[in-house]
Amino acid sequence: MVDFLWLVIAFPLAGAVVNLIFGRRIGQPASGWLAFGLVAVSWAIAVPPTIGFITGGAQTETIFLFAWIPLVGADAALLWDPLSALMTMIVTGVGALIHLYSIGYMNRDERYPRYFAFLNLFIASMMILVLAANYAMMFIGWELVGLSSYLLISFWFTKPAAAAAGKKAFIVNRIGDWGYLVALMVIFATFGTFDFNTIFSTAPGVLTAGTATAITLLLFVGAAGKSAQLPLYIWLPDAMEGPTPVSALIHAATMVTAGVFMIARSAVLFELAPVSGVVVAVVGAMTALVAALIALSQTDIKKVLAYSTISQLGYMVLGIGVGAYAAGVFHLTTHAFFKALLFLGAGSVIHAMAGEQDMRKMGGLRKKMPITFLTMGVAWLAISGVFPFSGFWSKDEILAETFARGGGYYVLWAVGLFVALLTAFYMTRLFVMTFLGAPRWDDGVHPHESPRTMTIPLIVLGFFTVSAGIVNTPVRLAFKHFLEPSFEGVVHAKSLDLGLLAILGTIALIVAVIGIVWSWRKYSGAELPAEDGRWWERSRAAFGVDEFFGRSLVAPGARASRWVADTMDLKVIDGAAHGIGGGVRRVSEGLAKLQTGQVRSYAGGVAVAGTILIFVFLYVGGAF
Amino acid sequence: MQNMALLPVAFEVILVTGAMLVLLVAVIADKPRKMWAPIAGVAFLASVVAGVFQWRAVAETGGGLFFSTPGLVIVRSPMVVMDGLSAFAAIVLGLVGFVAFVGSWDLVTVLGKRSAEFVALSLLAVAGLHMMTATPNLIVIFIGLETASICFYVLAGFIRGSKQSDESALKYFLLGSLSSAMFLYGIALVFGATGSLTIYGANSIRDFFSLTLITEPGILLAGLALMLAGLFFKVSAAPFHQWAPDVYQGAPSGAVALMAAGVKVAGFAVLARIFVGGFISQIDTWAPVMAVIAALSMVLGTTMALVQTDLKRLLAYSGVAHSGYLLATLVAGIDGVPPMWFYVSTYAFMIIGAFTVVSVVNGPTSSGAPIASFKGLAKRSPAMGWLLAIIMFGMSGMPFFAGFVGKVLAFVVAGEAGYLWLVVIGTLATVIGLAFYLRVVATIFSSEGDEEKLEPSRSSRFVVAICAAITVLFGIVPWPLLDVVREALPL
Amino acid sequence: MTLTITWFLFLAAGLFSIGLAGVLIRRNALVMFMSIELMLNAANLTFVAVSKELGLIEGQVTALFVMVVAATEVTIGLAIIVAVFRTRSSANVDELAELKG
Amino acid sequence: MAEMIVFIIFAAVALIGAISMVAASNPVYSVIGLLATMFAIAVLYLMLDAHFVAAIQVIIYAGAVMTLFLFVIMLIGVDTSDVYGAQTLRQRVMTGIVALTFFASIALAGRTVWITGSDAFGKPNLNGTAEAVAGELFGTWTIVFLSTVMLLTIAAVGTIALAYFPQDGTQDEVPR
Repeated sequence: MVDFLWLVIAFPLAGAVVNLIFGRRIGQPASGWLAFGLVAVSWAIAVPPTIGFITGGAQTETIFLFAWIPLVGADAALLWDPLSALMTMIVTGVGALIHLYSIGYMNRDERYPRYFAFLNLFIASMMILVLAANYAMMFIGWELVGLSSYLLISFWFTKPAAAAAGKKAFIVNRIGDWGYLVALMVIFATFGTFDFNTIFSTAPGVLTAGTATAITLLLFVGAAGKSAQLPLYIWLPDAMEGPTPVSALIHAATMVTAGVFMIARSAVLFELAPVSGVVVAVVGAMTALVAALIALSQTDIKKVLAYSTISQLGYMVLGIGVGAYAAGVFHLTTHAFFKALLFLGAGSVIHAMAGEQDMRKMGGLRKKMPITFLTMGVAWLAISGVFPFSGFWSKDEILAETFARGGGYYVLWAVGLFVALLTAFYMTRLFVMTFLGAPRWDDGVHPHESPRTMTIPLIVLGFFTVSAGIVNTPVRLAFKHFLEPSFEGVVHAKSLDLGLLAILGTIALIVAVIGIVWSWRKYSGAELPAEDGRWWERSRAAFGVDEFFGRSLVAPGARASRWVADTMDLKVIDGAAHGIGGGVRRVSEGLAKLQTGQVRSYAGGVAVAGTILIFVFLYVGGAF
Repeated sequence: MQNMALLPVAFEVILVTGAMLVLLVAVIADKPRKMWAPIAGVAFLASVVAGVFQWRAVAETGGGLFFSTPGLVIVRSPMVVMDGLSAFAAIVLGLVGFVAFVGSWDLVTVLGKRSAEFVALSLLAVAGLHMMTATPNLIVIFIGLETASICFYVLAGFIRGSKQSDESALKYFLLGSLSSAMFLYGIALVFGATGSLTIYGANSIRDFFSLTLITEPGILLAGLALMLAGLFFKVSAAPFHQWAPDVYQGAPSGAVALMAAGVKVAGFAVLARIFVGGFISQIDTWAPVMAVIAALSMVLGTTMALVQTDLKRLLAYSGVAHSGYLLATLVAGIDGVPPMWFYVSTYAFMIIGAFTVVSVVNGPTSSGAPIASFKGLAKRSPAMGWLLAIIMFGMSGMPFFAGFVGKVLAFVVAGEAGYLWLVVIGTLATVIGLAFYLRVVATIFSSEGDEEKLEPSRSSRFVVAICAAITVLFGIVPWPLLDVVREALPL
Repeated sequence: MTLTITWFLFLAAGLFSIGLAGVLIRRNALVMFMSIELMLNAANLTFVAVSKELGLIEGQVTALFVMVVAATEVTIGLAIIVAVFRTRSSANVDELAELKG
Repeated sequence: MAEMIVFIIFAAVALIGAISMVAASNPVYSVIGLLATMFAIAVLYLMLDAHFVAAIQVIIYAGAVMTLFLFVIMLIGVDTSDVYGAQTLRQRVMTGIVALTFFASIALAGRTVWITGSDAFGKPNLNGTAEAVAGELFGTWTIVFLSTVMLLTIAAVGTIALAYFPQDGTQDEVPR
């Protein structure tokens, strides 16, 4: 059955091609159904081999497809193990639901087939990334994912904000990709191959701590770009300019987890680099904290969810940083369900409110949209960490494993706990402002429940949101065992006894409840409380982090970041120089001045360079 | 052996015959233009066939053959050599010539009667380019180089009465002659230092290095430096690149493709022949210099391409960067030759395709191609827009396109040769380079711009489709070509 | 002081350098071009001198081929210069700077 | 010693001719300077026993090429705008530095030994008569000699393409 696994990639890819070329002829709903069908079939193909892992009957396998660049050990081959099986299930499963949802949501969009082509392309790229058996192929998936995400974010490219957001995502990811690329170079220089099996089996013998640290930190730069970690997260909130199902699929459930997945895949290397582990954990915790603080004050419903995604990604990275890979991946799984649900619910609300995204103009939607209200209610409780919803179990496990490391990790645990409080607070704020209280709608808005193609995915996801936690309770660690073959040779954090776990769990639950109650009391009144004062304002402005890192990180100087953005900007092409900022612009312009158009100066260049060449040769050749 | 008498020079003979026929027909026939296309097309394709036969002959004899006079295998001072490098160069150059010629057919139709000269010069230029690669004799290399270069000077200035075209021709001519003179002086110095003009054979440069221990190789080094300077100029590696953007921009769009692609292929084949084949014992001297030039080309080409507003200039600067990647392969010595071949032969078709699109959009006689004129190309002519986008992706080194495989191979061999810093710079340049390639792609798909439909001619559609197909094909299934280029080594 | 071949070679190097200077400093395309011819002559002198020293006639044959190349270059070069003169009424290369950047 | 004197005289002529070519403001004088250099080089060829090459040097360069130059100068008019003052001092100094540095680099390279060539083959007495050159030219170098057909064709074809303006103007395209 594993032999047909390549179809999981091929089907969505074929769908993308067909929709791209014949989409217009296929017509409006049909092209959407086609795309959905292909992804659903992909999912169905992957189900039986996955069940093999659950029952314990299957083995980790490498499926060789064809030679690509044999010289560097980069073949088209698939690695099928529990980790990739899980990711395949999430990507194709959630992906299929979101396709279904989009059929209704994108209804009457002018470029309907194009949208589904991109969506299919994204699924195919993601599957290449997930199933890759070597770093080179993974990189290809990585790049394709970036490309399709860029296409989808700026899908409504006539909206300037969408075009700009696409650009920003592209640029920031480019920084991450650079880290990844250099990591690939170092890996190849060290191991002479890109193949996972070879690398992971030989790594403990070959790798020195220094090289391992270098590789893993560079990989983490890549992961931070894709998984929106501090400071590279700044693209994600802007990416909400894309259609809402895209936000749900890409920027909540799947693509942003690619970084987490990549670190989990490279767990063997991270185990050899304890320093990197600390860095990863600290960055994760800080990301969770900063993003949660920003999420507190946002009024745009999608922005709240975006920052909450970043915050939850921070949790995952924290988990992986402390060596709790299974816990990190577990949170990834549950988060995929409830965050996709939240986004789709938000999309349903926005759909109902005729495009209104400001929560201050919502309220009282409970009666009008009962299904959306119920399903989102479930997701709200899950993300807030309320027992026994899925979010409680996965978040708790990460916190517990962090606690178990002891020492300085107590601080990280405390941070995580505080973030849990904040999460409960801002999610309750979102929920209450949207669904409860008195309606604050604009005139002429008539909310209504969404069509069935949109509500069915909500219900399905709602079911998993409630139940997914059961697979990995401290009492019964089925999920962890399931993943064990993927983390062979990785030292697990020492297991905690149930009593301590119960205490930690109770603390987390109490904190969550405090957050919920506090927030409920604050926002459920007839009037919205005024959110002013320095803290709120700073938070609303994202603490200027975006601006700060935009200025200091993308390149030395904010103009450089804008420069890359603007080189992509069509408006600037006419006067190209206008868009190019920062040092590079000056360098390029200085160089362009050398390009005077004067023959004699060119001849001078040739003569001088030739003379220098002679001297260099004489020097290098030892004739001095 | 008897039937192989003319084989080593068959490529040149076929093309020169074709050129003569074209000129003859131009004088004699009534409506000659109809006959040039078949003559030149057949000549190019026949030259490719000759290349294939050469390839097979080399494979059969299991090595190279030297020739001085047809039919006579002469070991002392051979003038013609037939080996994997020259045979593969014949195949690639023949195809490049054919594709570029078909792509320039729009220009030929516009030129009127005078186009006979254009066709003949195209044929002779390709013959000269191959002559460079199929000889171990430095002077014959020089003659071949000049044959091709002089043709290109004329082609650059072919549009009479156009100031840009004239300017481009004069710049190319003055600077090209200067660099040729430097190249020639380099040969003279090498001749002085080693007493030999030929790489193989008796009393050859290779013999000299194996028999003589030179303690004070000052003149030899100076000669090498000047030869390198001349060749760097021809392949437009920084800092010898300044002519390229001006010349490409000014020259008629229909004629640039051959200039850009042919010179790169032949130039790098010659670099491999001379430096990897002849001066391999001096590799410790020239490889570091080449690496520095490679890095300089990548960085300069990329940064300059970022600010261009003209697609032809942009392509010229990106060509500088590509020269950098190509030079990065050669620093690895003989291991670098197969990657070099893979890279340059795929790149040649990408650049032909790109310039053919330019010729379609801005007209075959145009000088300059503002990027703004490509706005909404995908709407005006979906075929051209998409294919140009594919070619841009190919050049930028996106995975699944030929440029990616070429770059990976280049970085691998350079890394294995110990130039890790070069690899880091190269990847950085590649990543930055994406920006300007994607800018072009974004322009193609922008919604603004002319609404007027473009009706590309059948010939240009064919050429661009072929080039894009090669870009994709060798990006996805590179190994057949990789297997072939493994044999395309200098002796 | 006896006349060794080195004298000739230094003379050739000197002539080449003067030619280089001419290319760099003159604005008249014709004179630039003459300077390039001078450089080719200097290379030729080197070939002939070396051929004398080593007793290899290749050097002299080479000189002949270089002359053929140079002659071709001259015809084409002068044709280009004439063509430029027709459109611009000047052979001053400093006025040729439309293409730049 | 006599050889030395001859060499010095003609080397001086060559150098002076070359310098005057570069320095003369009037291109006609430049041609004359170059002509002197060409003749001097021909004499040096004779000293190097390259009789045939010397003859060709006089015929082709002095006879044909320089006449062609002169002809074109007359055709396009003597342009005397290119006088000394036209170049800035900076340009002149820079040019001088570049040329001197280039010379210095070659001199540095060859300061000890120019010719390390193959003494193994001895030093046969070389006599570059027409016969000797022809023997080589039509022996080993036949194929190269034949290949010059390309160059000559290009010369003819290229000149027509660039500079032949038909009277009726029908063949000329309108540049876009």
